[in-house]
Amino acid sequence: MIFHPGVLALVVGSVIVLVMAFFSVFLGIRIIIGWDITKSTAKQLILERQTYLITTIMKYVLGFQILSLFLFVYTADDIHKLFVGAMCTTGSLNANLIGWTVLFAKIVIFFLCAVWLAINRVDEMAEDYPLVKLKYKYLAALVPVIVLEGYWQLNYFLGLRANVITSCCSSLFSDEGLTVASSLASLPVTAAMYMFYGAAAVELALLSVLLRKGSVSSPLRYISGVWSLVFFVISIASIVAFVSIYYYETPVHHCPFDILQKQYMFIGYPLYGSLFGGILFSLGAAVIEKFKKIDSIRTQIHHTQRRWTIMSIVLLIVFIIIATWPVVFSNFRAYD
Amino acid sequence: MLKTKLFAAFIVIEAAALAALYVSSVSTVHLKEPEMALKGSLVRVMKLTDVAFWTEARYTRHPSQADFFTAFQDFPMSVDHFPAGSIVPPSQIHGAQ
Amino acid sequence: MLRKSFVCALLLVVISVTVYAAEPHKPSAADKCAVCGMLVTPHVKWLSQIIFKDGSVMFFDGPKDMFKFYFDIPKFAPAKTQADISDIYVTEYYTAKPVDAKTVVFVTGSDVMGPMGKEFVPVTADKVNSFMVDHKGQKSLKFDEVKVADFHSGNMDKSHADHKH
Amino acid sequence: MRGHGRIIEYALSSLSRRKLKNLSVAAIFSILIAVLSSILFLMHAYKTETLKLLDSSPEIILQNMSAGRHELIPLEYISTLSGIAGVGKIVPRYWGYYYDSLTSANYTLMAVDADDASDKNKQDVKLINGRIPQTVGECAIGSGVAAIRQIGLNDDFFMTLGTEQNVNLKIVGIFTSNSAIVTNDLVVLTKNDLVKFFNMPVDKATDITIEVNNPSEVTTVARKIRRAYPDSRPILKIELTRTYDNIFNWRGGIVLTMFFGAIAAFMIFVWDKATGINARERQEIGILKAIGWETSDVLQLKFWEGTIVSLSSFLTGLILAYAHVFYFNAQFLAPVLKGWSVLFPKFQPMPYIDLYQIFVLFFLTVVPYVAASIVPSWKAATSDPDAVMR
Amino acid sequence: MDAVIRAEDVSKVFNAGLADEVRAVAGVSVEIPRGRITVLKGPSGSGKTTLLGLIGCMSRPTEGKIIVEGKDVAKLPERFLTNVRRKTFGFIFQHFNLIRGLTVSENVMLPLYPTDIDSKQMQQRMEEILGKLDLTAKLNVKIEKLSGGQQQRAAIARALINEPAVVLADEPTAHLDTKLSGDLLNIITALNKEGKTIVIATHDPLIYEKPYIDNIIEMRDGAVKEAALL
Repeated sequence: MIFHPGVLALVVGSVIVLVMAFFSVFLGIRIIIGWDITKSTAKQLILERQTYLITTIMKYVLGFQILSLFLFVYTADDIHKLFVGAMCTTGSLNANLIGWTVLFAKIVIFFLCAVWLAINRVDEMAEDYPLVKLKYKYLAALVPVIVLEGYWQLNYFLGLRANVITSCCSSLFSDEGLTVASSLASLPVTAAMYMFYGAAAVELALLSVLLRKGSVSSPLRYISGVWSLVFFVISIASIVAFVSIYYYETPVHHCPFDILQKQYMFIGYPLYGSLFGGILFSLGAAVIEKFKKIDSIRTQIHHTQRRWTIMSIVLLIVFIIIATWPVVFSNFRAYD
Repeated sequence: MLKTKLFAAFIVIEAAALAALYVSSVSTVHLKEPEMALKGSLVRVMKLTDVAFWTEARYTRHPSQADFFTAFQDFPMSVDHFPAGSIVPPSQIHGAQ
Repeated sequence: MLRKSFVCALLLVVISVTVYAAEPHKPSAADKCAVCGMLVTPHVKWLSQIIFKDGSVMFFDGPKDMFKFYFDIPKFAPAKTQADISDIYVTEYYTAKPVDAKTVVFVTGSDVMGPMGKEFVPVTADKVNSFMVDHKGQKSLKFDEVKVADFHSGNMDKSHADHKH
Repeated sequence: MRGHGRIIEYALSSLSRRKLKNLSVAAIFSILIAVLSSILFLMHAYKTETLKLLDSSPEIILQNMSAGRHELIPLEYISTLSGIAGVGKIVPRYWGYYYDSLTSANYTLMAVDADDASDKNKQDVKLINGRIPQTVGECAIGSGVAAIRQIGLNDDFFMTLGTEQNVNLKIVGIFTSNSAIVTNDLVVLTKNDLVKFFNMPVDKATDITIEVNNPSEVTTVARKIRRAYPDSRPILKIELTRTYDNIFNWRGGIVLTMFFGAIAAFMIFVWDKATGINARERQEIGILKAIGWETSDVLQLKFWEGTIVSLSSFLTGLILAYAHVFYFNAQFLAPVLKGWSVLFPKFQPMPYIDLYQIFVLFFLTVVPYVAASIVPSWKAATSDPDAVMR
Repeated sequence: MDAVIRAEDVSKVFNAGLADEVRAVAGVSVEIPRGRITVLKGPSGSGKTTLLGLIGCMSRPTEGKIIVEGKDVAKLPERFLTNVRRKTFGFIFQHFNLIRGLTVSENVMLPLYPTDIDSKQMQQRMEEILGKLDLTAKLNVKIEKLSGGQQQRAAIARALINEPAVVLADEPTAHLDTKLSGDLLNIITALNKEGKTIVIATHDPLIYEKPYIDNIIEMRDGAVKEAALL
């Protein structure tokens, strides 16, 4: 266990999130059982009011989750010096088996919470709350993931052993062969570039077609949703493979986190911000497609989808520009 | 919107004060770089390897060079071991010869 | 004592006059590798440089890039040729000090990574054996023995897998 | 979106109508944040300065081990060590501890070798009033030692371990107090005095420092030393700094944990304050709902109330903490840090600030605060709009 | 007849299923004609305030339908009910229900705070209404500094700020003397002339005996005893 203020903050944060999530699921299950929109009983009124509480809690959970994602990355960066051979955040995450799992879990939870809020938003647009049971079932399914993430995170921190000086001899020898690898396996630069720009073109094309088609519902929505996830993975792989090295101007440093730091002008924030935002909006637009068959929210969904698709296109274009900028303008050459 | 403006002003002042403190900290660090360099050279030429924060026992003065496993290092009841015993002080018997 | 240093100084003058040896330059924070564009100051332990007879200097972030430049000067500096070079310095591995590239041996295939991955590690001749053992070196080459082919041998493959061409 | 500004305005006036309650919450919250951030600021400043300074310490310190315990190291090792490729200067160190029963303090005794050419540049040390001792019978002391013994330049300094082992030294130098972080408890004397005082054998030193020209070669050198002398313990600089990094994190973590009770108590206090809204407040929310505010509008109002309190407390707390740590030398925290050290260095910490610390603080204070106020806000927001008509 | 609001067989039960179950309104059907002044008359406890709350979308009926501008709102979730309420109704409460510590102008603008309306426009509306009600001089005075009559007028101003089609008043004269009650009625009739539909719940004869009151619904024990459209 590394006893570090950042670690403490993360553990405290995940306990808070867990308590809130459990509480909202508890309320959610009561709503699933007792909900009847056609009745005006006092009980129904109480349930209706509890939906506000759950929505509020979920918004905070999402907010905390985003903060905790950042805090996790920062903390991993702050403690990398404690491990032999760890040169940056990547090294800390490699320091034991579940470092990366925790990070991925945090990202997955971020998307899941955001999708829940998207569904919730659509649901609240209709006077008959058509999705109420569905969204609380989804919520109940979300909680195990949050529990798992908290458990993994705790295990990750408990499993960390700083390579400090020990009594009989220095750590160097007791740890031989256990050194932390700092680099990530990465794709070859050229291949990654083709893949990235190809995938980006497909993504943008899909979104523009959907924007053009307007209110026509189409299986293309689902395809674009799935493709967004594919594009997300490709984008992350590309950041590791070539965007990072052009920003660092070093062909061997693939760390996807260092770009969040001051010496790179904090460029990582707009880079990841636009990517996550863009993917989120296109994913959200795809998820709510399914609910178009419900009459009371159809037109609302059309408007929402249109807005989100535009947001998604704008954000993804920003992302692609930021990712491409150093490739075009830096005088660094990866190799010729 | 008077209250909002007052509050915004308050926050802005506080934020500005913090920013000023931050700037002053950065500039102090910058100004004291020569002093730090002197300290660094002191450490280098005197071959110092530890800081003098905790001097109550030999295992705390040079944590990097202590043998922690020694039984009853300096005081049999030194339960809070490292880096300094902030909770239980050594008994007076130990202190007075 | 005085006499001895006087002789030394005289010798130094004589040497510098005869071979026009220029002192190795110190890179500034803005100096970049002439081959790959990386800043060189973060990697001073690998710094290599080519000094031309007109006094200009090219910095590299490792002997590998220096050789790339050396073998393909028309590509990187069309106005110059190998004949214009006055001195080549590399940073010796064990002393971390600049030495004349002609006086050291370059070891390939070792587990010592430079800023650009696998490197031609410059080691003084007497330390080569020790280096080969400690760092699993494969080949040791004098300056004149380094060939373009060495970039493409299996020793350097990592950099190829990683970077675009 | 336009509504937000007006809801903030209303939140402010609603807060100001209950000045006493809200100011007390904000004050307690500010103090709590100030305490926590003082801890983090101080730890970070100490840590950064320590790590920066130790960066100048030798690459390798070689200790001799005997039966698992630290032993004096034979000087004959040096010739073998200098044969290892990549090794630079090798210098033996002579040092030890002296418990001064007069002041109940531990001093660290350290030798300079006036005859050794490699020790010559010790005379160039700048952060000292006076000079480094040059001949037998002289010493230089840290400012902490000078203060606790109430002695100054040219005074006599007497240490004894019994009738045979004692020295009487003349103080020729006192390290300046801004170097106290490394020199506070030092007594620097000549090698001959130290060897005589501790009755050390002439062919041994306390340990040996080794410089390595190329940092990437340090591990290989250490491994070779280990092979040559299996009972030796090479301590690398990187391990030293790593250990210190961990010590300060650990220390900060422990103190934070100790204060976590305070955070929890405060959150309960907040919960209680927020749940127990009085009749007038309930009436107000009822009116708001009756005249057309929706539940989510009231939730927004509550959100802004919480944000206003926590944001202003957070900023105030940070300012207080900064002033406390960097202008008032962390006076309130020193006892916690000090433990039972008699000689605690008095110096102005260098104001190293890391924005990461502030982010951690935010997570430790504002996040629990916000979480604690969700349910009470919701309770208030869902009161019946027609309640005001009954 | 053009009815703004139609209540059909509306019941409201408090504490349903408990020992202290109260049927405040039981099977009431009423119509509120557009552009008229309607009075809900009856002794205290007759259910008129509850009925006023129901037709004003303050709460939902336990049973029955309430049709506001052609839309049944009886089953609407609170979120949408509030939306209907803030677009359609202005309320004048028995106890004024002004928020102490706020100025007159703030109190009046309060209903518009959470809406999307432009702040300037809001300010403009407030000044206009307060001008009409002769309160311009008191704009920045704390509400508790005002006299009873002024407070009543401020409460009316607040009810009008969202430009409602229907103004609902619950015992508006309960805390006013005869002269002030007269002033209030003058204001109300003036509003009526501007085309606003007005519903007053009261047991004050000073109101329902006025000749221009043209629709009186008399309630007793939660039911309509007599409805007379004059």
